[in-house]
Amino acid sequence: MATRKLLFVVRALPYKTEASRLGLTHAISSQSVEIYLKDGDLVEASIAFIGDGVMNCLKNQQAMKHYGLTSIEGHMKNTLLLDMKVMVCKEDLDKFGIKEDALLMDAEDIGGETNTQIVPYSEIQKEMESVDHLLFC
Amino acid sequence: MATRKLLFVVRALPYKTEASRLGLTHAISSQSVEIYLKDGDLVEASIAFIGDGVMNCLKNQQAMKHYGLTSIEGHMKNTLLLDMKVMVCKEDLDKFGIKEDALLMDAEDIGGETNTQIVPYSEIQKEMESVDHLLFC
Amino acid sequence: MGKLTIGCFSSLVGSLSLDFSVKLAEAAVKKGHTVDYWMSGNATMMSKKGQRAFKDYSALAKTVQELIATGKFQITACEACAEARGYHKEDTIEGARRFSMDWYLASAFDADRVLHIGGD
Amino acid sequence: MGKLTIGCFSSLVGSLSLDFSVKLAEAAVKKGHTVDYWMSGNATMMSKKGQRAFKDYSALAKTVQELIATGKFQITACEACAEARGYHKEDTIEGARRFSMDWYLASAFDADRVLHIGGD
Amino acid sequence: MKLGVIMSDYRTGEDVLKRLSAEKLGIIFVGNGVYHAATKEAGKTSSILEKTGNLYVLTEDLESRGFTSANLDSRVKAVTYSDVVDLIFNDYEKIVWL
Amino acid sequence: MKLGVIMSDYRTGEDVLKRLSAEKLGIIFVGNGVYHAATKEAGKTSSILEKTGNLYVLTEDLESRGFTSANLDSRVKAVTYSDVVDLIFNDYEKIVWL
Repeated sequence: MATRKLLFVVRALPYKTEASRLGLTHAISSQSVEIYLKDGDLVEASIAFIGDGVMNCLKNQQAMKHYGLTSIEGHMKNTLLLDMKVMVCKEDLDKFGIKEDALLMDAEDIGGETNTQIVPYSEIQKEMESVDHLLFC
Repeated sequence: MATRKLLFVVRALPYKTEASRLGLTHAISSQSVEIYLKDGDLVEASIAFIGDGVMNCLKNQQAMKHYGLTSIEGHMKNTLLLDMKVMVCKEDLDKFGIKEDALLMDAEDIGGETNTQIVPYSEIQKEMESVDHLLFC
Repeated sequence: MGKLTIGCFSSLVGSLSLDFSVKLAEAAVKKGHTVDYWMSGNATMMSKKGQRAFKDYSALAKTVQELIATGKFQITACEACAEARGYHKEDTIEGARRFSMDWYLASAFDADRVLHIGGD
Repeated sequence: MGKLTIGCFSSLVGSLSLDFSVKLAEAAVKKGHTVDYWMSGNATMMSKKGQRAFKDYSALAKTVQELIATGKFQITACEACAEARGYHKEDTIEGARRFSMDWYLASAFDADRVLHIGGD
Repeated sequence: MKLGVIMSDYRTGEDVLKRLSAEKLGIIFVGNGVYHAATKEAGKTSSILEKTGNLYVLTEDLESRGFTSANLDSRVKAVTYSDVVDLIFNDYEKIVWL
Repeated sequence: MKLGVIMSDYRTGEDVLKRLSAEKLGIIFVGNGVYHAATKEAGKTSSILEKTGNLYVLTEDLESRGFTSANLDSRVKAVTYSDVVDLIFNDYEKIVWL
């Protein structure tokens, strides 16, 4: 019985590449990983947005309307619905002048109970130290 | 009877993307474009390297040895062999401290008679103004 | 009405640069212009038949087919770029052609505007 | 000897990031390590059968086949990413498998090191 | 020359753009280029916005990223794909993608 | 933690790298990251080279781009793929690709 912790650190802007999208979908897939593992073994994924990556967290992304494409916001909602830990770097939000009300903070409308956490970089650093593997995207 | 002039402006570093490689191979293909055109019509391509793009012009690129991959230098040689105008921005070379002896300046070893031209940016600007279409890569 | 030649070189499936170029072509054709579209490098991915439409990916095949049907839109893939990626003639979406690179430069000859999406 | 899990996400055919990851896997296997290799996003291009080797493109298929033959290298493509690009089961290079994304995370479970090439 | 620049990125291309000179210069922000038009860093707007008076941003790309015209710098005009076609054919002779 | 960073680019990632902190930090320049180790701009070396004393560059990628070890900043050690494998397994616990 063991748990391995992975931290996906999203540093890329959304949409230009698939980096942030694939980071989120892979993090979400941690929920079904047990089929490959022994009973009681777990993989736990958390997500941190830093640098330009905080732009992924803006709400009201209209990618579906304009491009028929699931928005990154939609994936982020799913991570919250699944009670994954989602952190956004406070210093980077401040740098861009982004206020909390511009961010996707919860998935209440689809029944989620977990909230996005706006945290200082030092907490993300601590998370980096505590996990087993780091996956930057 | 008409001639259309295209200028390929290479601003990307080599290898990470195919941008500079494809810019050069497409420029070279101007040599066989007549099969699609009326007698006497021509497409003339020239090439300018600016910004980070000047890194494409370094000689002794060992991409074939290490990766089995034609070097950008090899493509540049072909453009000189075909007497295409190849310009490299002097200010950008100076910025990176790159001297002429580090650059692929000619294709003499394969019978080429045209040389790479190290020119101030203002000449590249003039070339931009004189051509019909600009293709940045 | 004019002619626009678009060369898309290295845009990714999954990025929106490829989407931009196709939507721009669509808007141009709607206004009565003609568009030549050249797929080179990784953009040849768009020429591959049988792409499954997921909501997580832009599905451009349908738009491309509709554009071809207008008669004002020609789309051609770089043959070598396609072969290098394992896309053979029989893998190509209907109505798209394959030529060598000089097709693109020939298209630029009588184009009023050329948009070369060369790097990203 | 250890286990290295490499996830390659969006590297381009034509860039050298994909080459880097394959050459690194090769070096690791030569030293007796085992490597799990996960292709996702555009990296699934490497799983496509029938890629023609040109000198202008890195031809990784041969190296991948040799690595598979060592028994110390497993390579798997993200099924959805492949389908979205029109690569079906029968298009996949020999010895490569296709799974959903959880395969990658399961591989990370008992990996000593994980190298996630997530963006470029 | 009349030069239209389609700016598709936020972190690259600025060095090249800054040196371009044209009798008439227009910049159309698309893709991740829209961040130049819709964000500030440490309170400062992108210096690209000072390059010319002809600044446009593609509404579809702005909205896809969670912005609205309320986020736009007042110097930038929101346009649609249809407008971009007109800009390309009517306002500029040469078009560059950065 | 002991953190190995594989730096693959020249124009992006620096902001992220600068903030990383680790008990032991190593940087391996590969791909277009090699320009950090082999070039100067306006006479200045890349500030990344001041981040740690453990600096490596992949010889294969250096040479593919037309450089030799003669171009290297003296603080950077040239390594092969085989060496990178050893660095990954022996010297660092977590590996990050930038």
